[in-house]
This record gives sequence, C-alpha cells and structure tokens, in this order.
Amino acid sequence: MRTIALAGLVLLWTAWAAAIPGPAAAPPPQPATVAPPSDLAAGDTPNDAGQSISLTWRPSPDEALGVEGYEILRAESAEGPYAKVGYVPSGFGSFDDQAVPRDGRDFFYRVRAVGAGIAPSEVAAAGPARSSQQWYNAARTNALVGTLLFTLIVIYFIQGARRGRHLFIRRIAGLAAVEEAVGRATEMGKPILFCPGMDPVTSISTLAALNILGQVAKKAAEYDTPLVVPNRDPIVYTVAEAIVKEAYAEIGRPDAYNHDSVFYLTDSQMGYTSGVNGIMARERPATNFFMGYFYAESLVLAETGAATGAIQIAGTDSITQLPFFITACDYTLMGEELYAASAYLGKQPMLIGTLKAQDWSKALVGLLLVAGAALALSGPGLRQFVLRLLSID
Amino acid sequence: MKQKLPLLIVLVLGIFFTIQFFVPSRASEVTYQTTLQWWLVMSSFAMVLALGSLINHHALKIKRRKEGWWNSWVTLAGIAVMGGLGILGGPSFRMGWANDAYTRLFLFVQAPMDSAMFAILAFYMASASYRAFRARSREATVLLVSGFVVMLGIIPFGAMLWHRIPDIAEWVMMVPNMASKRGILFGIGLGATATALKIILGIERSWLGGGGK
Amino acid sequence: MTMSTDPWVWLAALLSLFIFSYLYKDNPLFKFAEHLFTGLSVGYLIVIYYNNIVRSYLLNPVLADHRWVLLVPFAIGLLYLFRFIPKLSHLMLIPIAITLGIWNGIALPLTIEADIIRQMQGTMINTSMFRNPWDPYTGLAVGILIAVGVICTITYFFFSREHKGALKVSAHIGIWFVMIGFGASFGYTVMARVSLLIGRLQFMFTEWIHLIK
Amino acid sequence: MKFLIALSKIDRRVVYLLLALAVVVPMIVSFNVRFHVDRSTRDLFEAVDRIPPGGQPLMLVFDYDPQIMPELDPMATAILRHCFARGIRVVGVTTGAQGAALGERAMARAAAEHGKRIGEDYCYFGYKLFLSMIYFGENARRALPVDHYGRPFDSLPMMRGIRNYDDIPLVIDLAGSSILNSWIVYMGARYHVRLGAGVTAVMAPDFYQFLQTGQLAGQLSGMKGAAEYEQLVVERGYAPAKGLASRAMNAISASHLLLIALIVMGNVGYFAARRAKPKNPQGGA
Repeated sequence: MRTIALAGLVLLWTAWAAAIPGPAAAPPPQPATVAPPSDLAAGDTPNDAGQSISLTWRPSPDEALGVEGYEILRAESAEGPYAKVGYVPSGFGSFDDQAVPRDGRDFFYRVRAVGAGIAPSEVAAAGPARSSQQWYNAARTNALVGTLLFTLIVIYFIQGARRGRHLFIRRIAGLAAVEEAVGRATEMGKPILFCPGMDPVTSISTLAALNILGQVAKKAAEYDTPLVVPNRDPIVYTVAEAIVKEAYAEIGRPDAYNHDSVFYLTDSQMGYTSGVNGIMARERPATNFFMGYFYAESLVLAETGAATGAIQIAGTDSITQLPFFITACDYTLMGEELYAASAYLGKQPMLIGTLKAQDWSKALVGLLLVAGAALALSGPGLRQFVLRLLSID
Repeated sequence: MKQKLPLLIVLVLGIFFTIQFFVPSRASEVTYQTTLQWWLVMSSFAMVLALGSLINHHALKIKRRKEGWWNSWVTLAGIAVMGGLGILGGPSFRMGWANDAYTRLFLFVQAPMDSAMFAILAFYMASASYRAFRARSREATVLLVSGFVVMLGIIPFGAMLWHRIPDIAEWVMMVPNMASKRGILFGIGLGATATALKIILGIERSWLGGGGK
Repeated sequence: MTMSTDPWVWLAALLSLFIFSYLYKDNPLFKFAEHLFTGLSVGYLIVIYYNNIVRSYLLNPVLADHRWVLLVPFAIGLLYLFRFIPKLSHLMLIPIAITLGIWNGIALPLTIEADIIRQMQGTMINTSMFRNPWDPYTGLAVGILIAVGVICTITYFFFSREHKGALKVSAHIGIWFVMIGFGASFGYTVMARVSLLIGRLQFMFTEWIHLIK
Repeated sequence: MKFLIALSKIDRRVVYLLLALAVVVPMIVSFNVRFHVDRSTRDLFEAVDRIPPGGQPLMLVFDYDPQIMPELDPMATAILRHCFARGIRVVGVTTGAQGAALGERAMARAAAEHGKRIGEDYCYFGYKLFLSMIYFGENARRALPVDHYGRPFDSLPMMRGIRNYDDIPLVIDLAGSSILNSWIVYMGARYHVRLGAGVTAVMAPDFYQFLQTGQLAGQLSGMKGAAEYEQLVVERGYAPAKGLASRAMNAISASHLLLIALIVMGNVGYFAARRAKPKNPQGGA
C-alpha cells in the first residue's frame, strides 16, 4: 500500500516538476563535472497491472557538488533517441516509469545527473526491459492463505452443523435481553426504536445490524408492537424496509406492516442525531436498539435514551465508541458479539456453525501469536522470517 | 426464482471481487473501476426512494395534523430551498446569487447547528459519567479507576496530587488500553469476515426476508 | 458589552441556542431547529448527489460523450422503483443483491488483511524491543504484557465454550484489560469533547456577544 | 444518610448547569493557575527559543481545518507571539486548502499585535501542495515561487538566502490528521528537517513514539499543550498575560474536576444507599 502511495507521489511530483519553469538562465561560469550515477537496473514492476518499469541506480557519489536531481530518459533502442520521462530530486535512487507505452516491448533507460552548475552526466544505458501485467499479486499471499483457511474452517463447521451435530453456545446477556426488551415495549404500549448505525451498506457492521433488525422485526410483528427505524443511508433504508416488510409477511401479518415505520431521515451525522433525539423525546420508545457502526453521536443517542427511561441495547464494532455505550446503555454487544447476534437470535444451526468456526480461528490467531513470540525470542533470523511472513504490501 | 436470482448474483459477484483483490492485471483493475462507477449510477435511485420516504413521512404528518405538523413544512421547505439554490448555483446553471445564498445558508445556518449538536456531547459526557461510573461490580470498578486516573492525568490538579499521575495516565493509554483494543479488533475482524462469507454463500439471507430456510 | 450587528451571526447564534435548549427539555424551539436542520442537510445531500454523481457519472458521460452503455446501470437502478408495485416489488432485490455482492466480496480479503494480519504483525515482538527491554512503552516486558492482554481479550470472546477452568481465568483477565481500556478512552475523550463545547462558546462570546477579546 | 443518598440522585439538568458554569466562568473571569508543563511541550518551547533572533526563520505549517480549530488555533497564536516577541522571523504555509484562511488570520493578528511587517519579519505562502513542500528541500525558490498575496519569492527581503530546509532551523506542523506522518517520513527522514508538532488531544497518543525516537523535537497535545506553551511564554517574559488556551484550559480543568467530584458524589451516594438497603438490584455495564 505504502509503495503504491509512494509511486503515485513520485509520479505526481514528476508531472509537477516538469510543469514549472527551470531557474532563470544565467550562464554558469564553469560547469563542474560530477561522477555519474551507477549500477542502473531496469525491470518490470512486480504485482501490477502492467505498463510500468521500475528503475534503480546508485546515486552519484558527487551529489554534494551540485547535483539537484536525476532525469530519467527512455528509448526504444539502445542507441536512442532518448526522451525524458521523469525526474527525481537528488538522494533518490529509484523511479517507476508508469507511462510505458506498451507491454511486452523492449525499452532502454538512461539516468542523468543534472544541476544548475554542473555538466549533465549519464550512466550507461540499461535494458532491454519489458513491462508486463501480473495475474497474481504475490505480495498478498498471506492474505490469500488467511482468506482460504478461514473459508475452509467456516465451511467445515457449516457442514458439521448441517449433519445435525449439536453445538453449544454460551449466553450473551445483551441478546438474552432482546425478547424481554420487546416484551416490555408491548406491555407499555410504546414503540421500539432501532437505529441501524451510521455507516452505509458497504460496511459489514451495517449488514450485521440489518440481520439483527430482521430478528427484532419478527418479534415486534409477533407482539404487534410498533417499530420505528430511522435511516441515515439511502441504500440501507431500502434494505431495512425490505427486511422489516418480509419479517411481517413471514409472521403471517403482512397487513400489520406500517409503511411509515421504516423511513429515511438525513445523511448529516448531527442532523440524524437531532432527528433521533426528537423521536425519543416525542414518541418515547420503551426500547432502543443501537446496532451497527457509530461515531461521536453514540453518547448523545444513548444518554438521551437513558433520560427517557428506555431499555437500551447497543451493539457496535466501533472500538472508540464502545466505552460510551457501555456506560450509558443497559446492555452492550461488544465488537464481535454484534456479528454473533443474528446467529444467536435466529438459532439456525448453520449460523451457529460459523460461530464455532470463528472460535477456532481465534484460537489459531492466539496460537500463532504465542508461536510467533516464541520464535522471535529464539533468534534474530527466525524473527525476521516471521515478520516477513506477515508483511503486507 | 424470486430468491434464487438475487442469491446467485451475490454469490457470483462476491467470489469475483474476493478474487479480484489478488489479481493486479489490467483487466481486473478496469473491471473494478467500472463496476464501482456503475454501482454509483445504480445507487442514485436509492436516493430517490429515500427522498420519497422522507417527503412521504412529513406529508403524512401534515395530512394527519399530527402534533407539531407545521414543523414538517419547515423540513420540506429546507429541502427545497437548499436543494434548489445548490443546483442553481452549481456547475449546471452557475447562478452567482444562488451559490452565494447556498454558501451562506450552509455556513451560518447548517454548520452552526452541526457544531452546537456536537458541543452537546460535553454535557452528555458529564451526565453519563455521573450516572454510570459507579463501583457496582469489580469490572465497573476497574473502568472507574482507569477513567479517573486518565482524567486526573490531564489536568494540573492531578500532578499536584502526585507528580507521577500524568505518567501513569499515559502508560495506561499506551499499554493496557492498546492491548485490549487489539484483542477486540481480532474478534471484530473474524466476525466481519464470517458475516461477509455468510452473505456471499447465502447462509445469512435475512436481507431477502424469510430469515433463511 | 457590545453585540454583533451582522444578521447572519445572529441567526447562527440563535439557532445554536435553540439546539442547546434541548438540554433543558424538548421544546418548540428545538423542534423548529431540528426540522430545519434535517431539511437543509437533505437539501445539501441532494446537491452533492446531483453534482458529484448524477452529473459526473451519468448526465455528462451519456449526453456529452454518448457513452450509452451507462444506461445499463441506470436501468438496473430503475428496479429500485418497483418497490411501489407490490406484485413486482421483489425485483428491488436485484440492485440490493448487486450491492451486497460487490461490497462483501471487496470486504472479505480486505478485513483479513487489515484487521487480522496487520494486527498480528503489530502484536509480534520485534527487534527494537530488545534494545531497552525495561522501557515502559516500547520494551520487551511491555511487548509481552501486550501479547498477554491481547490473547486474554480474545479468549473472552469465545462463544462456543462455557467460561470454565483456564478459559475462565484468561477471559477474566481479558475483561479486566477491556475495562481498563474503556475507562481510559472515556477519560481521555472528555478533554476533546469539552474543547468542542469551548469552541462553540468562543464563537458566541467573541463573534456574537463581544465578551472575550 | 439521606443527604448522602441524595448525592447520587442529582437531576441531570443540574449536572448540565454545573458543567456550563464550569466552562463559562473560567472563560470570562480569567484566573491564573500554574500548570505542570509536560516535557514534550518544554522541548518544543526550548527548540523555538534557541533560534537566534533576526536570522533564519522558523516555518509554521497550518495543517488544520475549521472543525479542529478550537484546539490548534491557540497553539499557532502562542508560538507566533513567542517568535515575534523574541524577534524570530516566521514563514507560514499550509498543505491543506482549508487551512489557508485560518493561517492567514492567525499570522496577521499576531503580527499586528507586535507591529511586525510582512516580507521582513514574516511571510505567508498560503496553500501549497505537500509535494511543493517536499520540493522545498531541493530548491526553496522554485517550490514557493510566489507568496499568498502574489509577491515573488525574490521580492521578499527575509527570504533572501533561504535555499532549502538547511536554512530553516525548525519546522512546526500544526496538524489535525495523518499529514504529520508524511512530514515525519518525507521531510524528517529525507532532509533531516528539525520537526516539531502540534496535534489534537485525540491524536496525541499516536505520536508519542516519534518523540521518543527524536523524530519530533517536541509536541503540543491539544488545548493542554497550547496552555502550557502560553505559560512558558509568560514565564520567560515574552508576553504580559496568558491567552485563550489558558482560559480554555482553566475551563477544561474545572470541568474535569467537576466530573471527578460528580463521580465521587455518585459513588458515595450509591454506597450509602446500598448500606441503607442491603439488597440492591444489579444494574447495567
């Protein structure tokens, strides 16, 4: 990632450096001669979409004598003609030519040290080099192994669950309370408020929140308790509405669904917060659910809810906001518990199977941490090896 | 069929974009970029639905003369004025006066309310700590003590009590605090991955309704 | 004590006060401000959507550059509107399925990389820790403490086993770490939130009522 | 006993009112509290104080936007007052578009206070790309061809003889984002720029490690850092009175003390109530 950013930076920089005029032309008295850069090497940029050749060289030993930077020149044959394709300031020894005209064709490069008071000096041409695109990003192998491993573990436990193996799951207080919280709203004849977080549908915590919404909506439909779902994101709104409607249909009461219960409020963070505050103050919901990803507004929502005397169940994977939910809500699903919730509430064996898979993966992570630490303590060579395994580009 | 097609779409696209992450080639890059662009175009219709929902919500209030119904007019007028001025003043029409009014409305009406709402947080911080920082259980006591130490560490009074308090506060922030956050993050990572996988594989299908059978 | 004569500053200050009035209790002034806020912010969003998405990704490319292919995502987006036709409302699931497929596919490997592998890397003991093993922030002892904290926190989140025996001990240590972390973040955030309140009050006292120089 | 129990049952509106008083009173009635000055603040102050007056300028970078202005603006003012009172020249610049107006205002205000003239005692270059600031390390004149008001580099007397970062004894980045990381990585590592920083309270913990490694010469953390700096400026006789940050810090201290007092009261009341009525239902958290 950092290399990409750096490459982009260098590219922008060259464009910019090329765009500004050079220093005013004052005839230098006696151009000094400097040793050229050396050991120029050119080759395809690895793990990319092609049309890029990476160059490295050893900077001129005489940089201090007035080398301001290096011009990068490219040609289609060793003899030239060479054209300037980039510039980097002195001190740098590498450049990615990201504007190679075609993949699979031979190119030759030269690097020339330049400066106001010196005669340009060039390194001998390097090449031929060809750019090509890769079909596999080798720098992401560890992520690939991780993804495959995790997928396999999940599938294994789902298969187990399908074959009817019984799986134990421990109690989570916040989820055990859902039924009771819905029941209380019913008794009091007050609505249930459900906020599906502040993030768009592109964030997985929002999807987890929507899964929980499905379960809560079914309970609300069963008890015939009104549900209020204000939304911040247009797409989340459409999905939330579909979910609630289906939940009513599944319980067999499609007619009881109120079209105004799931609605769009506004995209503005604090606008949404003030709107929800208004709802809490006026409709006095007996139960508030705050599920999904939240930002600074978490405490405003939860404290307002506490002031109205509602039972509050929050769930978020936003680590920075967890402390505020914990202090202001009755129950809080912390981090991973948010994702586990729909399996708990739905009680379908396959969903519970994935919980088991998550546990095994956690054990694996813990084991790897211990093993990694032990290896690291055993010697510097192994330590480097372990760190390299985990390095990400 | 009604449910099969959406599930198939999720499966195919999900697998495709998982693999795309590992394939740097040009075709893969271009597909990725184009898809995101197409997705934006497609999604702008959700905004139409959302806007419809909001207008409907307020129209109902006005029609039923619900308590405070006249405020719904304020919201509807706000949408119309702000949206209208912004589009007239924007690059499509470039009306200077509209752009000027739009900027002023944003700077002197919308932004101040935003910061005021943000500032309210400080008050809720006070009431939440007063109400909830109680030594009810051992865990709650730990929370209370660590919050207390850090709060003391920030203000001059803490250092007056004992000169090491600021150092302790800093250490708590940097060491145990970080360890716990990291531990939680591992769980979140696995939970999020599992959820994504469940949706791609069609195990979690409550978004279709029907709760998955 | 003098006061500002700029009507816009007055508007900004009064609306801020309307928002603050909620702290006492819900009242018509807050209701007005809240509804105005919602309306303006939705209007603002419409402008952003129109200028940045509809105009740049749909209108301009199609009308000016004749990239007719963009009508495909446009047509898929139209399916959202089938929500209003009960018999065909399930067609709305298609754009939703596309959205879920794309984003879950993108998120799956990314989460593994960012939340799992990168965090593992951070928790590993590294060479620099050996240089000064007893340094309270970066030493080896702290590295080991963090690793223990992380692992114990992970065990707290085990779902498929009863917290008994060794698991009980480690989960207990884990929850202590978690509570220390939560307390510390809470205490630490107080200053930032009060600063925001101060910022708003400074506006009121310098630009509206000239009370502070 | 009843009184103690009542301590845990104060109405939230009373709590709000107390907080409002704790914040507003110290802001209007300024009183002088001596702060414990953190080492990171002192280090930054000393780094500035060592710059000889009338010579090479300090560079102040306004990398913040209106949202976090309450925390970072007082830092800029305190540093500028220190520099101008001591006769240190200042070059102002920002790499964030939103900071341009904020930096201009802060510099103009401080300069007017001390009767400093633009071009001779200070310069303001406004918004420049971060890349330009990298390029400053190679050629200052080419990186900043004209200042914020359109005057060419060469027409500014104090900029004469400034070739690159070698002629800038200290760069202070006032940042509200990870742009500070880039300053450390690019300018610090590559051009060996002596860097100082001012950051928001929320960001501060992430940057302690750079202080330790010496990549940052000093750091101001949030309102507290600004207030500590103001105190040092007054103590060394550069200014007669402290500024806004000290008032704000008094407000912050008062509000923290109030919170601490409220928590203690709440717990005293809670335990009193528990003793009065031994069986107490378990509550949240």
